Amino acid sequence: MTGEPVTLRVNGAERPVAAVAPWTTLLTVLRDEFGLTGAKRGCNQGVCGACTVTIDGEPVRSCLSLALNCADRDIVTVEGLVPAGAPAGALAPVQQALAEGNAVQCGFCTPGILISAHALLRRNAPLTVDEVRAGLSGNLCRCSGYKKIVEAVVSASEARP
Amino acid sequence: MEFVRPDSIEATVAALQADGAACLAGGATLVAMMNADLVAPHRLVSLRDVAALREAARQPDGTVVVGAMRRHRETAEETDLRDGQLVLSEAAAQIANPPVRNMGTIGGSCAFADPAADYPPALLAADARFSLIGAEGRRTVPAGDFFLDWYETALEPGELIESVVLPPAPARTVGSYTKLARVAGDFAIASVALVLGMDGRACIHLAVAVGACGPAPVRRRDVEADLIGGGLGDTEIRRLTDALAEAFDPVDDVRASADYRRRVAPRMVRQALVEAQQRISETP
Amino acid sequence: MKIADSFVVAAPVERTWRAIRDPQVVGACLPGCEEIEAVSPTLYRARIGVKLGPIAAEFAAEVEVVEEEPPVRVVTVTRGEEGGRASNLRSDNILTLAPADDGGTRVSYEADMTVTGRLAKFGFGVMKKKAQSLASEFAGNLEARVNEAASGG
Amino acid sequence: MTPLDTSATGVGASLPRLDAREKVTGRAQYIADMVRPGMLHAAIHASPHAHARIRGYDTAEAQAVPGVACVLTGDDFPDGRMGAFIKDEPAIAKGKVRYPGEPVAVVAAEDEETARRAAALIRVDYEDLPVAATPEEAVAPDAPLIHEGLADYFKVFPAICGGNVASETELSEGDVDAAWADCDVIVEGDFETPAQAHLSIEPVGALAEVDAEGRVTLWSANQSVFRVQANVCEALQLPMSKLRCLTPKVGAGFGNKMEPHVQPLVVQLALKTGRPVKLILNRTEDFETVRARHPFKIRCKTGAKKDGTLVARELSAVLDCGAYGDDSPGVLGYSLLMSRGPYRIPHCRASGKLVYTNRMRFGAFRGFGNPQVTFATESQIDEIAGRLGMDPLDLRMKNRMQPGDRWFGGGEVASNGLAECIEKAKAAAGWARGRALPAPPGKRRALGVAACAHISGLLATGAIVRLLEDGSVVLNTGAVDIGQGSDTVLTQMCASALKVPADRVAIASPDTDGSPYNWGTTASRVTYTTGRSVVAAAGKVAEQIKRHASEIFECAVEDLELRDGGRVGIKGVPDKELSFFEVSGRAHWAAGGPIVGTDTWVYNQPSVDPKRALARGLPFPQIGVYSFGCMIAAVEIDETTGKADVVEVWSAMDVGKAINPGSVEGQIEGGFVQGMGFALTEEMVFDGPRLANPSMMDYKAPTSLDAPFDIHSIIVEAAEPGGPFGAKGIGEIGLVPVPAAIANAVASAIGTRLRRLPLTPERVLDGMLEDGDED
Repeated sequence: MTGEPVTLRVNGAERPVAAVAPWTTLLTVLRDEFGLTGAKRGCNQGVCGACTVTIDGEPVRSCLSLALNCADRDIVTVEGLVPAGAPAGALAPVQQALAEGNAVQCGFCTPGILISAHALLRRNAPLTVDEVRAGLSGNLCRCSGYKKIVEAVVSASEARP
Repeated sequence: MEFVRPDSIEATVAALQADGAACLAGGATLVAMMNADLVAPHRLVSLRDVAALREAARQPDGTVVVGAMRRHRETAEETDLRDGQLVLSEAAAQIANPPVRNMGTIGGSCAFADPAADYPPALLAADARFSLIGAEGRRTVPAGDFFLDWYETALEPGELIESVVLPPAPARTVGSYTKLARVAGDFAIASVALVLGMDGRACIHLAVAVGACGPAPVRRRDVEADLIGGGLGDTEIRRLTDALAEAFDPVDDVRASADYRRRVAPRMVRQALVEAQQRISETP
Repeated sequence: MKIADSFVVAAPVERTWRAIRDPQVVGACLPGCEEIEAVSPTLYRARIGVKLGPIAAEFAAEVEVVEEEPPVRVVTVTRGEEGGRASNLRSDNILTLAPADDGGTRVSYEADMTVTGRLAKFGFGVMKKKAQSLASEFAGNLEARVNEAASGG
Repeated sequence: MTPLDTSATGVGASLPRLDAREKVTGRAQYIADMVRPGMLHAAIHASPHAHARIRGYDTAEAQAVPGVACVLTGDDFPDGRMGAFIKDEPAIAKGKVRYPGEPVAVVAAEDEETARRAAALIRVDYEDLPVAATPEEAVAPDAPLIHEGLADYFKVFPAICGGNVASETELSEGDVDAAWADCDVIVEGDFETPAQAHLSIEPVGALAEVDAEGRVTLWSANQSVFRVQANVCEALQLPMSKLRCLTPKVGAGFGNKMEPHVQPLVVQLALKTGRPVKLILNRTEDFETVRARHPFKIRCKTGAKKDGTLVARELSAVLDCGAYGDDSPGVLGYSLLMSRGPYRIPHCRASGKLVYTNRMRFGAFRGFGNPQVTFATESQIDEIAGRLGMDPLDLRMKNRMQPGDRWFGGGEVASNGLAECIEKAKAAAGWARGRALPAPPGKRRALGVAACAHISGLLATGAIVRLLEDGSVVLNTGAVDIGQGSDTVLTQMCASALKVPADRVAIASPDTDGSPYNWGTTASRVTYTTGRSVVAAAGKVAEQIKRHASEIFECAVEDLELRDGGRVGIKGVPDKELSFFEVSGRAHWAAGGPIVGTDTWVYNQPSVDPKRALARGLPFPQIGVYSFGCMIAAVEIDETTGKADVVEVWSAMDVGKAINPGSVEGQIEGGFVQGMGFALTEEMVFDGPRLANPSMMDYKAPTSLDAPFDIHSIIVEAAEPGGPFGAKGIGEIGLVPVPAAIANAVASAIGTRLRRLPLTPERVLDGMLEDGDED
């Protein structure tokens, strides 16, 4: 890869890349350089939402974020939803809610959904169905019809201490 | 392709003077077009570190200056906007979806000037101005003169949108933005932005702009001016919608036919004006 | 996509025909045409630049006259290729000339255009508007040119 | 490890997906996530033309790009042809191109960017041919011939074809022409449905690797490793023994990944380069070169007596096949077979034509032609009810197929839960309150209903159940879980059949080397057909376990029973029991040999009884068992714009037995929203032969804000005698009645019958302003 070096902070770890071209997106670096393949390339146009990650706590499209523009930012992918130091195999509550709520079918949209849901859940109050529907409206799912996903996220928001 | 990340407006303007330079704002449009091989700028000038572009501020007279790098989510939640200025936050809240609203910026969206985008009609209805800065200095362009043609604006090469300036809206005006789209977050089939003020039954402020019905948002100030001071019943609304429809030049595209746009936009304007009057009458 | 329109120029059919069959006149009237050369009486090569907002493309185009009936009808095919970007353009054009009431000529055109590759992925509706506006710009230029020649000569 | 709630695991429990944990942690591997050592990346060069002869290629510039390993064109591929019904499709365009987007050349390079750049540099010399963009153009007298060799192509059924007509089918019962005279009311109309994109969020892709002996291993996004194997080998003229097909996780397939896409291309590249090659299509390529739901034009006529008794139906359909046959003859045949609906209509005739065009190929898509036909037929049931002043649900109830009635054509129907579906949907939706519902100002709301049926079945299946040394179990079926959850469901069945907890059963990933043949994950068939094999194979394991136990206990096999937790014991003697560990140990080390149960079968009940019906050109002689359903939708119309939204849905579906109720609901909910997209917003728009909206920006499927949250799944269980635990399929039927139910609700709200999908704001507004022909 031609370009300039950059260090990205992903899931709490500083990860250097020797050379990144200006047009290379964060999604490409996550997948091809770091092997973090949780974020998916569904459309490469910012529509489907399968590539959603958080940058500085806010869900964004990694396919529309240029890697060089992401230096010094906190990037979290689905692989980073479980806090570092948690026991092996631990799941974040929202991951558990989706898994147990039959809200995962083919699973291709799931990482993006989880990131958007995770950002919603950082708010304190329990979430309403309509808040979750609005909050997930940038993540297309072609399998589930959304109902079980919305239910799972609402239940995760109610279960929090 | 080269990538630069200046940290001041001056340095940004300097970086933009190169041939084939393009501003990278939120990336929501530019990177999508790069991914599709539609554009390949020679130099990407990232605006992320230019702090001055990210602010929004309300001045004592009620003018609100929105920095070009304000993201849609911030504009949707902007507490400095009041009365009729809220047309802008209503529009911002309806752009795309949450992750895209966390990325996309008002400057980026306006510079791209998609004819079906949400800001152009809202800014036109709010009588907003663009503050542009280039090698020659600053200039101000009213929104009505900024959006020129399909994807074309008054921005000159090497020029940057610094901010969007919303003048104070008269007290007790309401702003509203109504959008018809195939699904949530899609670009508009047609949209209506309006700012309305009523004194009893008399219309004291009227600005209606229609989006996605031509290369630029459509507004008929001449007819609006005629309607000021009078009532705003069926006949008056009809005068305005007829005049607007005359100025439409919509496309046939995958979202809808031009014919439908011509027919539905006046109905949406009527409905929006009726609802806005109701809102005013219900506000103590 | 199909576009069609007509316009009137203040010159008789014969003179209008000559203008239309003169590659230099056509080249000068065609928006974005950077150069045009006649390879043979029925084949021209041109470079045509097209811009739509931030998107710019340059096509190496060939215009082939496939059928003509002087001075009333000419059928051409334009094929354009954007070097190395895998975008192609094809337009089947029919131009007809007919005497207009005031001694002028009514020029009618129909074009069936196809754009493929990267440019085809962008704004289908707006592309058609752009094609229409280029066509009417061309018509305006031709009209001005022929009228100018008519009044001058 | 955070435990998932797996307290209940057997048949009837909503056990979480076996792969839920790897999917929520982002660890699940899909084709694009796979990497092999030394792997090359490929890109296609697609045809810009709809129909053109290929005169030559110039690949020099592409070959010269640093990092390019290989450029192949049609000249570098064998002459084989593939196709589910008509072998009409080469692996890559050869001699001519037949649709825009058809792969013409393919490049392998060190990275994807280089491959794409090089692919754009390939020059192809084309000679334009006349184009037939629509079925109307393609059957015109002077139409260009799309497949000159059609007559000589190998076909797997006696296709009636010629010119650009790929297949003609007709099915009839009774005397339709005479029956119209007995009708008091006749409705007749033309219906039209658009192409719908599958829009799996995962674009298609494949990865091939060659070993030192020249044998190829192929991973791909697919719905059947066996169909992939057959297609690739046909196209590339390879012995099937030279190709092993495997599957990673599949990011959903709704029919689009059943037949091949890029698999033959990567296999040929791998064979030529000797290196692993991966090719992932981008979204635009996926739109243009994979496949989509067929556009249908349907003429339909239905007649009834004054009392509502249905008498006759005539339906004719024209399907745009696109450039290649793919699954299309099957879609045509199946749609006609479903054209009577789940009713008693003594006189029926259905006929149809499948026409090649220069558009992208169309193929299987959830519902397989049934949603299109049901849109027409169920609209007409409502029209008849309107004309007779009858309640549309009463009319359906009156004419419904009764238990024991046969399907159109004479096929036997063993289980029929239709009446229960209708009654339950009616009660849940509060149908009795009237079809017009209270609505907010500026809106109208109404209910609409549609009933339907669908099959589950078709072709061959198998299962191998092995008891491991420690008494745990491995199940191997070869059925690809495309995200719908079949691995979980089959595991639950196996676990219940052997009375072990589900976590003691592992399910093997499909492998053409080691799995029994499975035609594919399609036709709502895995639960029913594969489940049946699983139960049978598990039964054989149980027999062997009992035989060992009978030898150890010296008792009769009949006196033994399986007990929960993987034990076998003597009936009525609680402490006389052995664990599977003890039994399997004996089998492995001492007597009898390791315990393996195997079952294979092929669905063989005839679809047509020649004594009752006349059939011509029907591609499926043996179709499957029938499921039934009834759906009611509450739709809201905006009076200003005409935009229609669904606000609530009640969907009652007869699944025989819900093996995993949570998964059944997932199929009903997901099928509903996909059907709602088809009904309201989704349309592949064509500019002549070219797709004008091949992007997610321009093609719109419902988001979480467009889909109603209140989707009520009502599970009806009319046990299928031959089904595993009584189960039949649920994969497709939930989508089938959706467009019809929504259209019926819209008609009720606006007073006008709309016969063309999607029901865009424009069409609804026009209908509302016209306020025309509906009662």
